[in-house]
Amino acid sequence: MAKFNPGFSRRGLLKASAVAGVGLAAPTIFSSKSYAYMNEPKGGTVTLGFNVPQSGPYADEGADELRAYELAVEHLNGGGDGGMMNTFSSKALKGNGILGKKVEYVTGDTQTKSDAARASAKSMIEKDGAIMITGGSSSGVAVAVQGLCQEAGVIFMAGLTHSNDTTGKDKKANGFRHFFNSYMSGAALAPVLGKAYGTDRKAYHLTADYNWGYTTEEAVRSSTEAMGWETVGAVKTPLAQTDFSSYITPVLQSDADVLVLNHYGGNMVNSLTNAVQFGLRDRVANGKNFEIVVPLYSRLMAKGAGANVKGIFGSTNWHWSLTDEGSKAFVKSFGTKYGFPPSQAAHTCYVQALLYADAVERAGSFNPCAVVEALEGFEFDGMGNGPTLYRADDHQCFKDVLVVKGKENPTSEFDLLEIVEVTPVAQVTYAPDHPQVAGGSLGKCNPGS
Amino acid sequence: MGILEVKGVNKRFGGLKALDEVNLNVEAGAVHAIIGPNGAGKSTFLNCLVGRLEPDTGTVDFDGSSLLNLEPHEINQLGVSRVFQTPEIFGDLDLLENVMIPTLARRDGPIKLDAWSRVDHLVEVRERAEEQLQDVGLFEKRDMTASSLSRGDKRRLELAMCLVQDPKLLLLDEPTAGMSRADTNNTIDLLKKIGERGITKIVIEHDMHVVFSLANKISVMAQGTVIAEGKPEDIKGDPRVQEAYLGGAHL
Amino acid sequence: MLGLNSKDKTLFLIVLALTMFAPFLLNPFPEGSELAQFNAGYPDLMQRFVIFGIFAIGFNILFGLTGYLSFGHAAFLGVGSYAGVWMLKLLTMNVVPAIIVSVIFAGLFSAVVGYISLRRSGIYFSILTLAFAQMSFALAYSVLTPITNGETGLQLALNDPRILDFDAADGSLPATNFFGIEMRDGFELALGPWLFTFNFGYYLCAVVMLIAFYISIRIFRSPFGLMLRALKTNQQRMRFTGKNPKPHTLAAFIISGMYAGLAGGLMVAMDPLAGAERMQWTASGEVVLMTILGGAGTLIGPVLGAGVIKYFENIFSKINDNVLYNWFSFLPDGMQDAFVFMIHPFIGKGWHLTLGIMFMLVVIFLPGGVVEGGQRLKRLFRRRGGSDSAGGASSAKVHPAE
Amino acid sequence: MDAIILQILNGLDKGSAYALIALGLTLIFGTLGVVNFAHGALFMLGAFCAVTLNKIFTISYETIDPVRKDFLGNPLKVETPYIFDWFGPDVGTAMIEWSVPLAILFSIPIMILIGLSMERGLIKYFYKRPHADQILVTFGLAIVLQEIIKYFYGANPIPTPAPPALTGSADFGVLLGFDAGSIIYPYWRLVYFVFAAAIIGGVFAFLRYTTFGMVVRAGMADRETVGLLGINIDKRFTIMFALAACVAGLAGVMYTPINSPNYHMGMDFLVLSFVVVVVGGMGSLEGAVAAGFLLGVLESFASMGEIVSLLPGINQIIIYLVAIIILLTRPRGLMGRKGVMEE
Repeated sequence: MAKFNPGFSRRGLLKASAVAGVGLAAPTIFSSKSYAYMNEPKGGTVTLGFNVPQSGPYADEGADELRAYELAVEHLNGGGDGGMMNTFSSKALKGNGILGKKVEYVTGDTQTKSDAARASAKSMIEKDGAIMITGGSSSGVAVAVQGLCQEAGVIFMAGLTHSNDTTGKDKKANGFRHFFNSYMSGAALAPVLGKAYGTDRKAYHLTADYNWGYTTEEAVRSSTEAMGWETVGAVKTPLAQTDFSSYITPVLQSDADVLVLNHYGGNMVNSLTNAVQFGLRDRVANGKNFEIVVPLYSRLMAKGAGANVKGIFGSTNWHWSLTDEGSKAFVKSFGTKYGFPPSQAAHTCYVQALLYADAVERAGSFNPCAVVEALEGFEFDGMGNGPTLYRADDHQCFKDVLVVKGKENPTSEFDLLEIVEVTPVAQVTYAPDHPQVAGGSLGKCNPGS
Repeated sequence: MGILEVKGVNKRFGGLKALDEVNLNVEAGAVHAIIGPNGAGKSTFLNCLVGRLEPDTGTVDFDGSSLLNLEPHEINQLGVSRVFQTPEIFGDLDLLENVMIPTLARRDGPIKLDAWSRVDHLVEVRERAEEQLQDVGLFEKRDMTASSLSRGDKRRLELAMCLVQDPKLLLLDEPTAGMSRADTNNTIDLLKKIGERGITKIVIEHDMHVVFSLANKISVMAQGTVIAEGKPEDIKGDPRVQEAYLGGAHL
Repeated sequence: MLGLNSKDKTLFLIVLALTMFAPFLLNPFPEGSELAQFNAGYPDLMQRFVIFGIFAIGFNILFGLTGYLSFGHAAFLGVGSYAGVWMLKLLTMNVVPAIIVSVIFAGLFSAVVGYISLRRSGIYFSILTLAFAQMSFALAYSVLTPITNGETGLQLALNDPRILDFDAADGSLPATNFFGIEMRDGFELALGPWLFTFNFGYYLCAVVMLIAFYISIRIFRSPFGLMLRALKTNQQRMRFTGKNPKPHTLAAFIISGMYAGLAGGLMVAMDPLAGAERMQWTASGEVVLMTILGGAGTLIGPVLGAGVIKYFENIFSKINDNVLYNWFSFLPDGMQDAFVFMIHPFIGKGWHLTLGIMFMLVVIFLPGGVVEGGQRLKRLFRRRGGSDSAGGASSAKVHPAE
Repeated sequence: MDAIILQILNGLDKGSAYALIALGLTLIFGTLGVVNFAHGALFMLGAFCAVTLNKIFTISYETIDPVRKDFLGNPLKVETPYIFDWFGPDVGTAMIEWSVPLAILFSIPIMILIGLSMERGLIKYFYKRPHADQILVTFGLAIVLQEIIKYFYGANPIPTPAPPALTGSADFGVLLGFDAGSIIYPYWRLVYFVFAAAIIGGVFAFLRYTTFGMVVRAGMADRETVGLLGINIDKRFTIMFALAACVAGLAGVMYTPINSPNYHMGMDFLVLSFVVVVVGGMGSLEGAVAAGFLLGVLESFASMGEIVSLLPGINQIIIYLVAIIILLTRPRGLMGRKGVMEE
């Protein structure tokens, strides 16, 4: 466990004045208008807010995100082996904090609830003087916190959020997403599925009954239908569902030969387990082997489904078995510190922290509007996903997407997925006004006060 | 023409005929006792009067209006109050509050929701309640929690709660059940004192001492029907009554 | 004053002082000190304290007075929130219409739910209210997404009509305001190393809570309140006393539903987002726990209970190992690790564990909740004071069981 | 038709879990008069007995394989469970594969112990306390129990598959005269149903045909009178609590292959099982079982595509909707007794 110096700055200015002002009884009144921008750091430190799920079903994913953030802070402050800072194409970061200020952080629990996540983010902004909020493991939370950061005037670097809406109809000027999205999953998966299972397939969708589920179903449907698949059924399943048997059995009655599970987390583990229980893997329909597809894979969740993931296709943002220099550097420093390989959630969070720090260095200011400007249209490489663009129109990263498959013979409990194809970025890029992401507008960057 | 007229009331519970053509006429100002062996239907009959049960057939008229299909609180508002076999009081509240509630109920009617005035500003109501507590001899205990009272005091409290409403008809279901002889005598005295106010009363009672000290008319029930009715002296000598109720023993 | 008796007046003045000076009271530790972690005097949490205080005060009018245990009150808070956000979207960023409409909608919804649920009592009533709330939650999360925006929560958007506002469309959302005073605005006061934040939004909430608290005192002391307590202890007697319990319980249910709506309206006035999780059974359970924890049926208890739970949720969950290491940095390395290892399970992601343990401890040792704890302390001090004056020697013999 | 048969099977299967949990809850309500919000946590603890046994079987020693590499490029550490050495790899593998059924034996003493210590250490002090206090203390306990599990096992679901011999699925289609493959049902779910039926039957037989059971049933009906007869009812009630804990635990053990267990699975079932108990009627064991199966079957039907397209969202709310309708038409649920938990 890394140790840092004591002291949580509320606001740089106030900390400085507190240090200077000990013994001075004269009260000083600040109005919120007296800052150049929200939480401007004026002391020798800068505070980042890591808002991750620590309780509830995604707590383990949140814990992995937090590990990545701690690693990133260590690297930014010049500790450790530097990780991906060494492979990152931008060389603005020098390992002396951000703009010479030592990086400190505060953590909070999103509970994977929009309300709690916002409360936690607010406390980091109001109490701890966080200049940037990052993290999260669901799209609902990401959109809610992103909205808050826009209103409060701080930068939001989204964690794991896969819904199109985060950088679609709910995009905000102060918010940025490195993670890929539903559209990209669909676009990357369809050709691989076509190659593996043929273009004459009948698909049945089970979709989690909330926002992310809808966009994922839409993305996968439209890209698979475009190559000739037919969608014979699409049923929404309640979020709280734990036993999916009554949704799986109708699949047996349908003439479908592919089941697409638009589920994530616990839902995915349970629906996949149930689907395999009902013998769908051994089934032959329309003269073909019945197949199951999980559009968004997560290694942590795949572990929960055990042997059931074997041979099942899905997509993922990043995987530790990638062999580019950036990934290798990251896996090495994460693995050395914690003893196991990082998850895709850890990866995206680590990258987001570095990207933010880099943008501040390049802009020469913590001012959110300067950071937004530095990130918009930023092209970089060496972060594990190949050449990447932070598109200015919607603050979405465009990079290669991995199509993966559950491994038949895993060598360890981490070795569950194998990369089938690295889908090139061109294939998953879409126009900013594509119907699946249309609506909403970035608005104007808000520096607070 | 009595204040309470019950005609042809029947009540069945499944196959059991609990009340069989019960007729009863209670004169205004009378103290009317209903006696009978266990299972004779006395309590069922009382429950039919206060709206706890609905008779299957028959009429129950009180002071010129029918009590059928009325809710208990509506019957109470017509002027019928009831003392239960086991005292029904507001156990968590203090004695004064216990008596103020029926006072307020009589003053405000069944559903006035007064959320703005203050209970401790209702001087008239409180004085009325205190007076009534004095009448039953519980004034000194007015700040005690009702559930901490002895059984006899609980009965007095319940009586006070009924009397404070100035009922036209007071129903007493075994007012001395489970009491010591001294308590019983005290209760008899108390009931006699109330008698001076001229409230019509129906008393269900097992204790013949109580019945004959209080009642000026007696109805005898057996097997769900009234088998005899008359003045105490007449009832005492009625052989049918002795047969049905006392198993032949002489009173 | 205000038509309160002296005891209630004292209580009200205490609450008044507590809420008005909360920015000072909740920030007792100097900025930058290790203990500043425990400061709770920042706007969001202060707002939450009073808003959940209102919710719990209202819930207590139903549960504390009538004994009807509703497991669905979060639904009214949720309905109030949604109604409030819609007002902010459609009408104006002034919070007054939003709050009023929240209360009205929550009142109407609670009238419907109450009318049906109050046909049963005891646990049957509890399950009916739970069922209504869970249905509201499930539908708001999924099928009603066009109205509620489902999982994400209902948010403001740049292109909302806001027909009463003439804001310059400069690409940023206007802030919620009270006739021009922005809720997020405020000022800060630095006194030496101490820093205090005064937030307008908080003071609006605080004033509303004081009004709500005042109304609750009046209800407790009114004939209506007396009738509610009466029907809690004996409905049978109440009926045979000429009072109809139904309208009383229904009125109490609607009033507490409106309080929940008021809390929901204030929540969106402070932070214009309404999430469906607000209606989940765990949220309903939370207000039940707040009320019992503080002391059901007491005036101030629910407010205290709300404060305790929100404090745990927002302060304990933010203490991470890094903070612990800082606290124990004066110790030698081995002991530092040992201390951190021992405390680690109870803080940060373990804050639920601490909360659970606290529930158990309070209910085992303080059956009347936090209020009873306070009363015991008071008695203890009074006794100690008394015996001191009687003679120092004997005071040591005072047995706690006395 | 085959669709309906399948949904009935699904419903019975879901109903089995509901009924088992509700049965224990009702026993505790009925005998002890305690609202036990920690009952879901007992179900969860049962499931984690299975996980724990699996973990015990797979306690391993490490050997270094110089040829293969781990993810950091270091030599791979190969883990071999000790039981492989003790019993040979074949028996060892079989033990690990059969760890869920074996966990039944493992969990019974543990759940009884947990039940006894819970009742003696905590619950017995709450018999006379208001229901609100009982809710608060048992809810607090439930949080503590699940946080302890989370601390040791993490928040992610942990796969605990059924033995390979029972993982396949049976094809009833041909048997019943339908097309092959139209009615397929997993063996383990059938096992679960049979197991649940056996437990429910066992509990009922125990209560009906043993003196102990008769005393407890009498105590449920009228505690005071039984106490007056000089029978120490409290001791029997303690045993009943342990029994209820055991039933919940066994329900949890057997449930693990159906859905991978996680630390909050108890809370997921808690609310539903309360609804089941109340719909069944307070104080009625038969009612709890009947309501469990009824709600399970209705939930399955409501999730059929035809019905959802007719009434969108019905699958989300069916259980609560049915609960409301039943409670409004039958004041005390399906088979509730008068005066139990009504004030």
